Amino acid sequence: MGIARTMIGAGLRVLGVAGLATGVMAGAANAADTIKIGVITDKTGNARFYAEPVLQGIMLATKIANANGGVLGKKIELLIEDDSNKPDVSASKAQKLIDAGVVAIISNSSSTATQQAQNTTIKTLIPQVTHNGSDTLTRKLDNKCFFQIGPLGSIQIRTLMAYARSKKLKTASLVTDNSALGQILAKYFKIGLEKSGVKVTVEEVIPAGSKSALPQMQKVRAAKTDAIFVAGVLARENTLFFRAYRQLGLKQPIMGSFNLSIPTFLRTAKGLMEGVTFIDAMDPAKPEAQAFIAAYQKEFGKKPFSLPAYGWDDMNFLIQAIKRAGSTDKAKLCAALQGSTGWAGALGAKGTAYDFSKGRAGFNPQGAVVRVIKNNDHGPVVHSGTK
Amino acid sequence: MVALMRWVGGAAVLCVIPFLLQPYELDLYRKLLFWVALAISYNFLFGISGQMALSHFAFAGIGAYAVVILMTQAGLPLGLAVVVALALAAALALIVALAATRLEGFYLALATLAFAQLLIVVLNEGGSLTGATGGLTNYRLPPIFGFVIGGPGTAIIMIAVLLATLAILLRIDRSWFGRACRAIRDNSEAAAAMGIDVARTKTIAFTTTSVMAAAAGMVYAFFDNTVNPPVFGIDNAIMLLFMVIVGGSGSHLGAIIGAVLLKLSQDFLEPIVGHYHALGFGVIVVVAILIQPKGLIGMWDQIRARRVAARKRAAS
Amino acid sequence: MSDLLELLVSATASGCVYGLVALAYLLVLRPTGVVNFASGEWAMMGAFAAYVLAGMLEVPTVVAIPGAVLVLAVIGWATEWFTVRPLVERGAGHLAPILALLGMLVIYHQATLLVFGGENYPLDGPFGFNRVELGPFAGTSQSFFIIVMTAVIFVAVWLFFERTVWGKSFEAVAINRRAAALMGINLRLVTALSFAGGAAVAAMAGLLDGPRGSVEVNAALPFAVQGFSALIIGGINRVEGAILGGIILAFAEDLTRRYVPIPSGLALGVTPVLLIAFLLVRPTGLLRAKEAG
Amino acid sequence: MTGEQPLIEVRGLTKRFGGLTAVDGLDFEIRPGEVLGLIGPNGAGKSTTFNVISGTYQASAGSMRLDGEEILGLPPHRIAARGIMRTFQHNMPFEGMSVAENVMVGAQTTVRSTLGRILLGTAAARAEEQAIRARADELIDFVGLSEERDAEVTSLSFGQGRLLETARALAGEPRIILFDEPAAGLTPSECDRLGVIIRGIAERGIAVLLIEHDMRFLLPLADRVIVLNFGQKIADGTPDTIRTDPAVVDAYLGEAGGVGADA
Repeated sequence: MGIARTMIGAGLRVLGVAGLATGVMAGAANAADTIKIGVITDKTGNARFYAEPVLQGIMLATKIANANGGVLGKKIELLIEDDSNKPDVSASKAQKLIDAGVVAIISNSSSTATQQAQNTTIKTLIPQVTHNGSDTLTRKLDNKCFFQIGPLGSIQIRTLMAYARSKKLKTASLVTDNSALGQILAKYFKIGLEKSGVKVTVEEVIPAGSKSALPQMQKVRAAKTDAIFVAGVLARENTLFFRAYRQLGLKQPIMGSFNLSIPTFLRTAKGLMEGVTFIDAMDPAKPEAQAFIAAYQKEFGKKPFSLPAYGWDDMNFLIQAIKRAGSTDKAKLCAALQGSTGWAGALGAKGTAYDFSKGRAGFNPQGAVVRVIKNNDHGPVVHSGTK
Repeated sequence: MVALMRWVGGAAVLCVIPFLLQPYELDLYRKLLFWVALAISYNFLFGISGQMALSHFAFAGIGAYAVVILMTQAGLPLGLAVVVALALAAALALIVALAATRLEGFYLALATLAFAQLLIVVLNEGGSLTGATGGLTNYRLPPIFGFVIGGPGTAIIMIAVLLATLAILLRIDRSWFGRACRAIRDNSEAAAAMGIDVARTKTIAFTTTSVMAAAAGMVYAFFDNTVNPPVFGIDNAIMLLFMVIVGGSGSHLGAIIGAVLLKLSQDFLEPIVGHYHALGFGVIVVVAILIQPKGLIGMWDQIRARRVAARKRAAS
Repeated sequence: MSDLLELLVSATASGCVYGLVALAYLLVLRPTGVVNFASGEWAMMGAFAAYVLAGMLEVPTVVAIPGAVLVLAVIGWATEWFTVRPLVERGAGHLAPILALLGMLVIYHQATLLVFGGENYPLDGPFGFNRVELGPFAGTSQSFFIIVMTAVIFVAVWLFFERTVWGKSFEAVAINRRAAALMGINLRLVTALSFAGGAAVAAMAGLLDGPRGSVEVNAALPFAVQGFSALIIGGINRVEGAILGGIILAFAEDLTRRYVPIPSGLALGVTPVLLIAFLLVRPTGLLRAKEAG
Repeated sequence: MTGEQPLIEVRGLTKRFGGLTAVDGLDFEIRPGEVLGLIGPNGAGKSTTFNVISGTYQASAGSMRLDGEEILGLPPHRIAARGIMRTFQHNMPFEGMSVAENVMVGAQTTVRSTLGRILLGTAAARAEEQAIRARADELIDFVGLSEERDAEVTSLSFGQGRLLETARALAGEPRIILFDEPAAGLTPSECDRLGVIIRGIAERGIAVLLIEHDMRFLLPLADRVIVLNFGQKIADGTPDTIRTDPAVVDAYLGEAGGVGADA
């Protein structure tokens, strides 16, 4: 019975995506009449498990925009390229999309791949948008037309700290894995914690392929810190973390990055995460988020988690800027994207909007929310913003 | 003289191509050249010298990181950075070779695999020196003799490295050294009985080809002006091995064909058949090994030999 | 002290998983001389087979475990039949089967990825993860389950090689293929059984480890690396070497992470460093082959 | 011939494996152009002697002097470099190469050009390569493999393989060649041909050490024969004296029943 259900489910998913794809591709009959937007995604590499749901959101937003008559009287045509999360391939694919005449590129792969692709887009200053949360993406390279809409690691930790302030933390343990994003998030978590006067007494890495996290978690237990911060990305290794946490009978509060919002955890670490607080970029109470949720539910017949919302915002961010620019000229689009301050997407806390006035990472610092796992589901928002 | 003309002609053709290509094609072209250069030197190491090392990409990474770190962090001028980086790669290769060439067959594969893994750990943990997991970026190739090198320029530098690699390896392959390497590959006991110093020959082959990989890696570092650990990991090392096997291990032309075919299939087939491409890739490798252990070049030779035989029969 | 004892239980369980993968390598390596890097894929596929049976078809664990093992045994058998046997019979060089199996590794990996995607799947252990205390030793019931199952497998394999005529014929093939064939031993059958057995043991490693983290395609490469590292440390000639190597490797990793004051990312270097050290200093591993005859 | 200085002088050569003494205090010498046979029943220590001389095994004790210089214990490639080349009992060709290339590998010890000179493509290096090729061609003709010059070695018959090994060993311009049971597995006509070739080698002034089982092949060919039994030398003399030596007949030839009679 179970297998039949799963197979049918898988079949429906495939059909759903295929349907979306035809919806997106339809109207692309005359290529000159479309606005081409490139997507570099990971379909076959190790970032695939979160890139695929995000891609769903990108496609959904495109479909709806096209159904509403498109942009500037033209349909949007998505050109999707797979980089397998390989940085060198990602850079090549960026060039391929530029050659194909895209007006902008959405990077939906790891931060390492996105960074290497940036070295290609910087040459032509074609607009590039990502929801990746790595703080270094807009800092290492001075790419004037690179925009980041996801919550940065530094915002995540500030939000968590604001939430934790009532708990009066003095010390904290920091656990992550050896993935690139996990490492970068951990770095900004540490900076953020120390800025708030919390001492990070234990820093542990659970490397990919570990069989147990017990040695690391024993050190965490021995340090008796007031809280445990989790910056890891990998589902398997994070499950090991939760197992060891339970086995050692730890009681400290766990505060996680937005990676814990990946629904996989609700299955692999089922029942182990009750009461865990994590950063989410989506507040279901926000009207823009509700619009997204409704659209998603209509398309797929179920409630979305936050991941597709990232893709939804990536695309809608571009669409509104193209509309305001009134043109697909890259310099004008670039300026319009820069001037998107005040535009509200599905991401971000209720009442917040993107803000690009201070930099190219536009996620409103007050936009991240803290949610709690309840009944093995993403529970209510318990805190929002950094205050 | 004719041979020299042929080289010059070949180089000219290769160097004209980048100016005819669209930027994306150009990017593929120089990355393809990078793979071909690595495949040529790896073929000498694996196909001719018989050493199944999995450290070749690691040495490309050592070259790439070394030249960038020396240039941007030690502040060396490009020329000096290249020389020091090559020396560094040679020293490391020699150390690995002295230890690892004593090992046979899969033991060598395991030891070099462990070395490659260790390098990734070091790169990931290297802090600001290596840029950790994010790698190093935001540097540029400085002007060479006053010329600012752009996309086609980096392709031409890659061509120079590739042709130098090929020329050097062809020359030593057609000498007593190449014969010694092949002899060791085929039967190291008999090779020793013929007066070949097995350990020394293997060490020279390993060090030389690893330095060549480092040289190719240095040029690669300026393609996207980024170096990061994933590119130099085990996936690509195995890909390189497959290129040489599919093309025809032991044959320079085979290595080139294998590299071109597998790299292009990755770039052109994948968008069409999606993930089935990777699966088909495994099937091709297995079938190649099962049907013709000398790869595509072996198949070609077989067909040619049959034709010649048929013609002889027809004539007589 | 109680920390250490608890850690040792967990590390022993990890070492058992490594040891099983090492045994999977060894079962194939002994009679054929082939290092099968696809052993890690077998372990990963074993976990997926268990997930399909227990998680999707909701078959009881007592059936799901042997079922998954059987599936992999068949896969192992088939692998030998159509990639290794033709090469051996053609008299191809000793590297050819290793390379063919590397190709099979890609096929296994990509095929599993196509079917299951890059997702992580939960696998339930038969006894869950309750904390169990045995005297001073504490651990999860899954850890103890891993240790008991591994002990049973190793004792069974050891008895097979030491006490049965069949096992002796495997040993004879390992020592000298040509002589064994002359003695009337069916080389083909021995080789096919080695692959089937290797895949079955690898499957056990995968499905015993699966419940701890989760089941995913990316688990294959770590299995492969940990398994051959354990094999080299313990020695490639003896069944006992595989489990010894596995436990030494797991202890070295876990004790380093727990007690050595280096950044925990650097502790990742423990496995390659140990591997290189053993390859250079003692390539035969800790346990040497028993004198032939 | 007897007046010449010995090329190689072996004294007290001993090889023990654990408790077993395979070769026990063996003394002998070979002169240039001499064909020396080494015979004995199975397990007498012939092959062990061979492997110790060629450097494959380390000797337990003893000395081996070439032109008065101690060379026992050198690794195989250094032994070869001194002009001591060998063939293998089971042919060991380099399977990935043609017949001509196999023979050219044998010339390894004669190489003088460094890798640097090869890279520069100096005239001397090119001339040397030409010379090696010419010499290989000459040797291929000498052993009678001209037809197979460019063939893959895997296509050769066993007997042709033996001839290839001989040519390969000669390419190193050896002062002595060690043959390990060269007649084993050959047809009678191939044996005759090999016998002629070995004679021809000796006539070039190269010493030949033959380990052989086949008396019909060895006795007419050898100038002198050493007989081993249980690792010890029990006889040393011309083929004629060996044939009638009671100790030899007792230990070895007796059972074969007049092996030498028809020689």
